Amino acid sequence: MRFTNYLVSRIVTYFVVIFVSMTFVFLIPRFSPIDPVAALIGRLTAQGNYMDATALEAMQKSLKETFGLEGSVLEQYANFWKRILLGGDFGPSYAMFPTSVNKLIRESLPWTIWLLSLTTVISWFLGNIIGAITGFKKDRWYSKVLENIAMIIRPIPYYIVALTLILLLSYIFPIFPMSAGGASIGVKPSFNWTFIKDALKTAFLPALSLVIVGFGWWFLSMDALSRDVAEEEFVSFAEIKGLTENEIMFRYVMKNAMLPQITALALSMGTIFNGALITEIMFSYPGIGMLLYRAITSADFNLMMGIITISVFAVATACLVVDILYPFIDPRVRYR
Amino acid sequence: MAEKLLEINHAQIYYATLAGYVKAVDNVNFDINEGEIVGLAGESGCGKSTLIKSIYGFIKYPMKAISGEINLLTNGNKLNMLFVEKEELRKVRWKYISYVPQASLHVLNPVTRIKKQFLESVKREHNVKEKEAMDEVKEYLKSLGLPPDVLDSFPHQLSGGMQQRVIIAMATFLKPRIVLADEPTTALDVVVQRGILQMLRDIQKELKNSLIIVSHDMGVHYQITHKIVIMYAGKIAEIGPTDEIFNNPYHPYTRLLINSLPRIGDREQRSGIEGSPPNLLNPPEGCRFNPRCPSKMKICEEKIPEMVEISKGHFVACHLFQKNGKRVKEDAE
Amino acid sequence: MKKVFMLMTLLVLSFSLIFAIQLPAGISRSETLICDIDGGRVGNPNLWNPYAPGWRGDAGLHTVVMEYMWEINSQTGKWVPLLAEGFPEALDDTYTKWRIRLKEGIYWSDGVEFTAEDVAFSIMMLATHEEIPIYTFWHGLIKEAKAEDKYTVYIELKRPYAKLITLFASVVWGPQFKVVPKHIWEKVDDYAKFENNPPVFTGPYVLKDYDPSGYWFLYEKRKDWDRSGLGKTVGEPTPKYILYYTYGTEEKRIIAAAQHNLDQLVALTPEGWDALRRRDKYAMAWYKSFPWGWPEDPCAKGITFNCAKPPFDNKLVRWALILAIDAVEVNKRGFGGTVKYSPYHIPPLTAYKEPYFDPLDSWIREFSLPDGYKPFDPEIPVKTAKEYAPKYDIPTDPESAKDMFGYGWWKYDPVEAEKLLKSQGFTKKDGKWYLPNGEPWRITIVGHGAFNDSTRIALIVADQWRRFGIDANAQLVEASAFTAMHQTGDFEVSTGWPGCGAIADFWSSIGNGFHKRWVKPIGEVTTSNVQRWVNDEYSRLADEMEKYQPTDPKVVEIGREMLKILIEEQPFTPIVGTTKIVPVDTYYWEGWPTFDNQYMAPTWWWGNFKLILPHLKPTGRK
Amino acid sequence: MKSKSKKKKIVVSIWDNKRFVVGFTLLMVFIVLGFIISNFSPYDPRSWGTVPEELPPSLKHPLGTTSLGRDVFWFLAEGIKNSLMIGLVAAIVGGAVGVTVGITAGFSGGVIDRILMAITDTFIAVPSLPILILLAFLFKGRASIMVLGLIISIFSWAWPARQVRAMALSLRERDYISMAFFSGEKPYKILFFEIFPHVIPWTIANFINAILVAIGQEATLAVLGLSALEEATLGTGIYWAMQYQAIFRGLWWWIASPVVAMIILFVSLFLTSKGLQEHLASRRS
Repeated sequence: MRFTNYLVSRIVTYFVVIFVSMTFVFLIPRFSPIDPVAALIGRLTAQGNYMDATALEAMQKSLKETFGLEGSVLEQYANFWKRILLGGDFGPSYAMFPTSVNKLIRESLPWTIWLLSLTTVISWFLGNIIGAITGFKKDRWYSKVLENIAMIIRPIPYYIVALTLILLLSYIFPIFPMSAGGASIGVKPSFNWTFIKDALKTAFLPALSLVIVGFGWWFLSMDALSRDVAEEEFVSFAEIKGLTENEIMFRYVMKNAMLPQITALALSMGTIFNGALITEIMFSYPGIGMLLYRAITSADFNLMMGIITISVFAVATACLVVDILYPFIDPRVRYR
Repeated sequence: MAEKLLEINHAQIYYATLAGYVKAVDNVNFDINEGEIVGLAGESGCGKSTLIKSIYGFIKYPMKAISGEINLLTNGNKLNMLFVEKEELRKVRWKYISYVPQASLHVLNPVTRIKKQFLESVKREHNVKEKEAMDEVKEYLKSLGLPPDVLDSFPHQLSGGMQQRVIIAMATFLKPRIVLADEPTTALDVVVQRGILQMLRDIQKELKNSLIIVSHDMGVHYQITHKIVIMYAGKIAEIGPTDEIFNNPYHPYTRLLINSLPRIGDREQRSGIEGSPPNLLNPPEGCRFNPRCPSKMKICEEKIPEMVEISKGHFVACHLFQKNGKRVKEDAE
Repeated sequence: MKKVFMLMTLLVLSFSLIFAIQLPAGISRSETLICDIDGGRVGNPNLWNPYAPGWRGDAGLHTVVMEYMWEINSQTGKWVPLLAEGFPEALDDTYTKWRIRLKEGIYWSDGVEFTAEDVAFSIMMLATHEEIPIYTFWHGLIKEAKAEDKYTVYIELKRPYAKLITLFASVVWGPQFKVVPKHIWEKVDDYAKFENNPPVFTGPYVLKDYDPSGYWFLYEKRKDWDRSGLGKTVGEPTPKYILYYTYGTEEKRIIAAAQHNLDQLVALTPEGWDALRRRDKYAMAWYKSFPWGWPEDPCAKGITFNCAKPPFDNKLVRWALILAIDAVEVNKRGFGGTVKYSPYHIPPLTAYKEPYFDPLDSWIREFSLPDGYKPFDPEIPVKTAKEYAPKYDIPTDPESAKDMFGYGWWKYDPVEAEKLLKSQGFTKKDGKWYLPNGEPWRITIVGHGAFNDSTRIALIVADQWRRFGIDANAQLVEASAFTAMHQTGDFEVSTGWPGCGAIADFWSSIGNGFHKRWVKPIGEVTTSNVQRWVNDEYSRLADEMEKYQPTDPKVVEIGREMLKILIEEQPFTPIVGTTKIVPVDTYYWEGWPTFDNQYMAPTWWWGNFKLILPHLKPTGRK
Repeated sequence: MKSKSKKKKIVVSIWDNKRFVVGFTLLMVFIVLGFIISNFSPYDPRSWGTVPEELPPSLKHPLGTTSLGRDVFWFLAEGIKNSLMIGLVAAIVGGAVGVTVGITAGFSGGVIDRILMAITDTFIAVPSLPILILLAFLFKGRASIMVLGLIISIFSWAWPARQVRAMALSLRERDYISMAFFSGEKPYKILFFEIFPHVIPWTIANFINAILVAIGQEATLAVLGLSALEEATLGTGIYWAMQYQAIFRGLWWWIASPVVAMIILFVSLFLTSKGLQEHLASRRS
């Protein structure tokens, strides 16, 4: 009964959060000084596309019509919900008109998910295992060395890490030739070994950079958590019981220190849908982050809403899942 | 003659601090025999907890064994717990010697069921199937009067007293020769305390092993122990059979300790011992108790008193007493 | 120890190995030209419809696949008829009836012959179909277009329009009109949504393969390349394959070029070029040495005033602000001294020397402000030449300096600027300027965050004005906000670049563009004259200019008068021309246009890039 | 009870904590550099062309000069100040809002809790970068250091609020606090005297972490050209160096200075925070 009550009220909150978030995200760009029509005209004129003032004036009007931006903000808002609820359609992209937003997202999202879920999981595992070891055996030399390395890598701005990797592994020692896109020329996405091998190779550098940075983050937090847990009485008692160091580390320290990390992992899995903008820029990797950034710089409202909606859904769902599952993970927690 | 299970010879265990060594256990000697219940008594910070941890070989930085021996005598083998290999230590722990920590809600792993925590140690030693081990454990709990369904609980679902019982059950399941209990009842309420002590005594009777119990509460010692070791500032002040210590304490410190004990029919609050234990970084010269001693002599500030046997099995380290047990103090005054 | 030594050897070995780009089987690097994509990754690589608002031409579509009626040789400013034969012929004095002749023997890449039917169809498609949003203008202009015979198109307009050719001919990047094959397009329901994949056009290359993520596009030369407009007009384009590939950031493009995996780069910052030329001895830019870049980009960069916002509605205030700008410093810090000064409101192009700059030179030297002050400083180019002469060994005589750095610019004279401002009621206290109403003077300069020139000028000018005593700062915004803020007049000063032009007839850009009819109140959207500058005489001259064909000498005469008004009024102030540093890596291909071989401009990302292709020669390196 | 407590009584001084000493010393160096020494700059560090360009480090210019004619050392000093300011503003605002919202939600429960948590979750769910970019447009031009800190703090409070709420929920269960509630103690007194002390170690850690995150976020905004580019910050320092290809052109001092400064700043804050936490933890037990 308690669980049902909790579930119902938690799910209500979930939908409220999504609704409020999307309303917020819908309104902000419309009150910013950005305008999709102006952006498109700006792009055409900045390119030097020679267009006489009379033609520009005419174009402005007809584009507004084509983009469906004629009505009031309220009408557009109603329209937006109508389209989404009646078939999950985000409408056409403005900057890449007439391509539909759904199609653009469909093309980019798999790349993002595959790269980011892989690197998130890898760095989470590495960070947590190594962090648990160093946190538990904090006085060993390797713990100190690792902690110092992580402490130094962690604050380096990500793009410096990325650039260093490119310079080092693509230029000075060209082990991973520079490339752009998710696969080499002529290799088409499909489920065969050639493609997977190629995609792995192409994704290696961006993945490495993400793992380095992600590892630093997970490692430092796990290290700190494990240090705290290692001070707990039950860890001393485990030692008293005569368990081996490894048993204590995995069954006692890690199992306890891991709990907040599981929550954090669930949330980062949610934020995957934000993409990794700087990674995509630095490694020319296809993905949702760059798509979103382009959407903002070109005031592509529909595309922006499409991507942010997915991201809001993902993060809110991750939060929901964490809240519902947490009592199963941590027996001490009760629903409230 | 009961078998000797443990001998402590000149044990020196210090704490390393930036300011220097804290001499927590300084030159301590005594033996423990089979079937004995020994109490370690003294104020907070007298080194009794350090000593019992050292007996268990539980020596972690900044704790440091300096010299001496704490020999565990198992089947003719001698194992110096102060300087022992980790592996060796793991072999004797729980099997020959067990440790019951201070009762607290944080001793058991909060995210693992009791069952699993129980089995962890059992399986390792017995190398038996989980199911068989489980049955044995259930049987054992029943014999101790514990409901077997605690095994399926998480620690936070049990009361503090129940957790402590479970821990004692774990510690005694493998029938160790020595059980160490470090303040096993502190932080529990009086009724529960009595139950736990009863349980410890029952188990000891059953196993005929020795139990070493650390407590700052003289009442606990009175109830359960055969022999008491009174520690003060890292040194032993007095050792003796429990009733002798209570009826005929020699050391001024022991007397003060016993006097501070509430008795039935008391009207007024008993006073504690005046002053506070010394700083063990720089303990006082001579007898360490001298700054607080009501019967202080000149020699007390100059010479460390030696341990003398006053009657059979009753030792005291105080300048007031000579080997024959005659008080010297009257003469001096 | 031995292992370490082995490892070191391996590292050194791999250091010396240059990794070549991986091409699909059967395509060799030596017959492939690898080009940079101007706009980077293509969002929707399936879209090949040049009439969809979101189309992208810079990944090969308009450079090698499509062909325009007239391309432009941007070095000479002359049109090159590609699909057309000759120039449009006006059939009456009012410019309402026109005839266009086409070349014979051109075929679409699917083998169908290209004829007047296609052109007439394309024109009528634009003139009648509302769903093509960019071309609403054509509805009001075109009455009829029809094929008179197989190679002749007849066009009738609803109103007189002397500038007809500017709709059909490439002036800068590409023209509005792109001819499409009738036999394919007449079956299309919705032109705006049509993807046109694979694209069928008349150009010498066809699409072979492309990345579904939009990072690369591979084109193959048509077997019947001789039936393309280029083949008929210029000759055979050399590369068998052209690969458009975007490596991404400038750092990566530099590395790619240094590893000979990129033959041609669209634009580098002066610093990026500096980095590349130190690493790649095959890298080459327009000039062999300093100032390297191609200075003929058709838009001058500078600052723009919002003339509807006080105090910028006062031309003397504008002049004061201009005199507080040190153009030499702008050139040095912003561009490493590589750009030409641009005192006129058209870019400092070679093509403008003869019609405008030389005839106006004596006028501009004598030009004076109302108080008699002569602001022009012809010495500035020499000053810059002298600054860089020690480092790069360049001549410092006035003529060479003029070639490299333009005719001059306005004096850097804070004293005169102070005098002007004080005469307008401004006050200066403790080194800070106050408006006539006593408030401290704060200016925000809006810059375009994605365009280096615009960013740098905004930041440098803000810094200079701060030194002058105005609380100025720069706000960098993205494209979407930049244009919108201009359109609604939501800015004070910006680093927009309205001063564009490539042909002597600048009517379609700053001519009509600065007509007072476009001015709207602040808050309302206007697409042209965002400076909201109202000048009756200028508008009258613009109307006058509209009446003449672009090639008419009258156009230039009127143009000079218009420039004089702009200089006096300064609704916007170009500071420097745009120098594009568009290097090539000559490891695999040579024969590129350079300063010493000016057959074309290095405009790789314009439609006219195809005109360069027949001049390229393989070096034979594998 | 335990003789261990004896030892703890001796190590009361935080100065015995090596991590804290190292971290705090470095931090003080940075604070002195940023808030005191930077005021003695011989030139406006933001201004272009105040010194000769592209000079390697020398006695006169300890960290060299840039292509823009700025002195790296003085720019860095000013940058450290501004980056710390951004971090402080974001951490103070974010921390204060987060703790208040978290405690209020955790202790009031019911409708207030639901509403506050819905708002908090909204700020967690909305991706921050696009909104930060859009907000940067809204703050026309005057994206000063303060404004930048405030913008960043908009997204820095939500996560702490959730964590504080969780802590508050567990604290509420403790006997002495529910006792205080039932005995009619004023809520704010309970808040300040009973609850707040328990959140202090976490608050310190969170505060320092928030500073670090904000400084990092500013650097990310900077590389996208969305920071206050005219101000000297560690982020803009890197931005300009990248813009002018400092790495490729061998101007290592230009790019290395802000990066190394960032690392040291992080290390100093990290160690200070760790040291403080360890110290507090040892005092608690």
